[in-house]
Amino acid sequence: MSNQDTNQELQKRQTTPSQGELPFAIVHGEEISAPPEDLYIPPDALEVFLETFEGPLDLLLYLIRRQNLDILDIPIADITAQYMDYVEMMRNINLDLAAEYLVMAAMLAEIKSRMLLPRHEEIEDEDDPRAELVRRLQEYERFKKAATDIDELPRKGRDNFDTSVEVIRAPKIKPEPHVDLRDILLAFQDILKQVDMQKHHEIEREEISIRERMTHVLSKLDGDNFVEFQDLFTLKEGRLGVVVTLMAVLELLKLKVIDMVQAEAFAPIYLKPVSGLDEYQDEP
Amino acid sequence: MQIEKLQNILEAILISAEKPLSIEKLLGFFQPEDLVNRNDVKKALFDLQQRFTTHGFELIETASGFRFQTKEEYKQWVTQHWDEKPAKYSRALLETLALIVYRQPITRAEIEDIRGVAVSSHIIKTLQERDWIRIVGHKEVPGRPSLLGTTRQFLDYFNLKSLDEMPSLSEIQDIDKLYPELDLKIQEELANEDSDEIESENGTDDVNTMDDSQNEEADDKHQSKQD
Amino acid sequence: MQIEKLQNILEAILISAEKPLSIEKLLGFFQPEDLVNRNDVKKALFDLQQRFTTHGFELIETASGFRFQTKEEYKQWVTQHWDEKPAKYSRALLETLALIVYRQPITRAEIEDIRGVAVSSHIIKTLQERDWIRIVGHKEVPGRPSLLGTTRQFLDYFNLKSLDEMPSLSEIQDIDKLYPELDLKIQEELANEDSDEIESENGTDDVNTMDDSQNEEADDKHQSKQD
Repeated sequence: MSNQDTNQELQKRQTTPSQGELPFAIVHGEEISAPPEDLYIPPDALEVFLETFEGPLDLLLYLIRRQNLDILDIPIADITAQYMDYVEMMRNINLDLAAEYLVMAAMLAEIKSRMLLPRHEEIEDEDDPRAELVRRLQEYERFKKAATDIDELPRKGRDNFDTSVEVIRAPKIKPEPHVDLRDILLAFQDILKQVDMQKHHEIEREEISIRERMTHVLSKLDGDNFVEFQDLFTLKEGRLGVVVTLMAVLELLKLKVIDMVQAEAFAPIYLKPVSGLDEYQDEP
Repeated sequence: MQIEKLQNILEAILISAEKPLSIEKLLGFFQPEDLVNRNDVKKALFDLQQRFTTHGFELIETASGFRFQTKEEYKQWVTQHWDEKPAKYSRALLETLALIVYRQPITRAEIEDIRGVAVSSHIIKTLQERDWIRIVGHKEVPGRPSLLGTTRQFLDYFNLKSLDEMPSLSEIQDIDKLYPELDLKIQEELANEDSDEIESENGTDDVNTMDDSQNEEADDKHQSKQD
Repeated sequence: MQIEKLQNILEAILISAEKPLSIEKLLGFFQPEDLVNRNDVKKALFDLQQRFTTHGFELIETASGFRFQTKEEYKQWVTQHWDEKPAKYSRALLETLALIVYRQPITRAEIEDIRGVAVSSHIIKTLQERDWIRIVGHKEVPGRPSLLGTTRQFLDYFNLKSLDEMPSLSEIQDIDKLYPELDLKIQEELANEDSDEIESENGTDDVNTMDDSQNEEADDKHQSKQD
């Protein structure tokens, strides 16, 4: 679509202005058959130009600011006419015209018609028909400005850059998971519950000290050593300690984990792990 | 621990860090036997900031903590590390971001209302992927639309400690206050019969006259603002 | 160009560089109008090296050029950037450990029998590598399976003088009451006072409820640690 078509289209529209409208193209009493001055650009460029508007508010702001008009006191008829011309241009070059532009066109027409009504000065509270539009324009303009402000803030990757240095590292140590004593207790409690539900009292209350002593006894028997029965007892532990050790030894014997050897009556009693039996069979 | 040693350790940690580090995170680098407390770290960081004021890079504090970065005044040289130019953001994205920054929490519909156009999903997605905005809740209206707000990463990216450091929004003028003045002006003008020219220019009815006289006033106002 | 400015520019370039930069490469960052020559750069680099001798990182020259790097003496702190968060042990491992603690010496088959599922070799290996359990003997049954027991290191880790200090089974039943304070002495006292109640509680249907509250509490604790 050429510029000419656009002009014709504009012309056609201008010859039939609606009632009370000030046709923008009649300036100084003369009909102007061309689009506004800054639209004298090739259609391709025009498209790019029009696409730079972020919507009807942005376009309106542009029209107002271009003419150094006061946003609080917009000459609504002029601006409406100019706005309609731009919208028409967008349509003529087949620009995908967002519905918002048409909604705004309707709003402008409505304001304009209300402006035409005689103003009753005696009614004090009468709103300026433009008030809502002005409010929206101002509100939009604030954020348009804020967007520029944000863009001007120094930012990472454009104004400031991360540091990147060679790092001398220590050898990596993989940390071991932490366990609370509580975790073990809870785990055991769960087991107890499961067991309670299945087999009754397979695990009964048992003195853990005997269990520990069993391990202790076994660890003393660990390796190639024969251990004399008496060496397992520590007198410092007192009677209770001795009893615990004895019970641990008996339990181990019962479990066939250890074996007891006595060469003759009243000879020293030796203990050895069952696993070591074969190796020591030939010994006294 | 000696203050010089602490400073050097903090320097080494921060210069090799990939993210800003808070005082708490920095404290986590020390063992109890290092005998370093919060105040020591705070003081050392302050001294470090001073130490680098005359350097080519600086230690700054943003929302998530402290980080070293090159100074803006040397960007023309530093940028040459990379062939690509830094990303530029579209006006649509920046305006959407500005609304979320200053009006948070805000729904997408509210953003569209103020901007006067639909907000593309692409923009919201980009902002979310950059970790600049996030959904902070839902508005209790039909459809329960998401409420958007900014993140700490947004502040970090723009070198800000908090939203308070954002430039303030411009004021909105009240159109209603214009009335008395406006009426006076029109009467004056009519009395002075200055409007002849304008009327003949447009050759039409009162409405246009009024519009144009307002224009003149607007121009006056504008000039006086510039003075 | 002033030597201070040149130094700062070089600092900014080098601190943001991903690779070492030679003097030639550094010269490439400048425009003719910067009026910087090879000697200027050389001199500035030398001064920079001096400038950083007392810092937490230094400017060093390698075969391919100059680069900043953190100092060796601070590596123990710097390395912690890359510290992995310690993993958590699985429920299966903790149950296995609990059984070894309370039922030692115990064979793997016995553990499996009680837990009702196979015990993976991996779990036993992990516990052995941690030096918490070891093979204390062999049971004289077909296959002569290993008997597992806890070690001195296990007691040390949990600050126990002996396994006697582990809560008894009855105390375990009342574990809810004992926490959050895991003070064994308090446990003992409570256990003595409340032993009647424990038994009665044991028979109720509250098992699940109890479980949940414990889990929750455990989670809380875990979180607070991460903070």
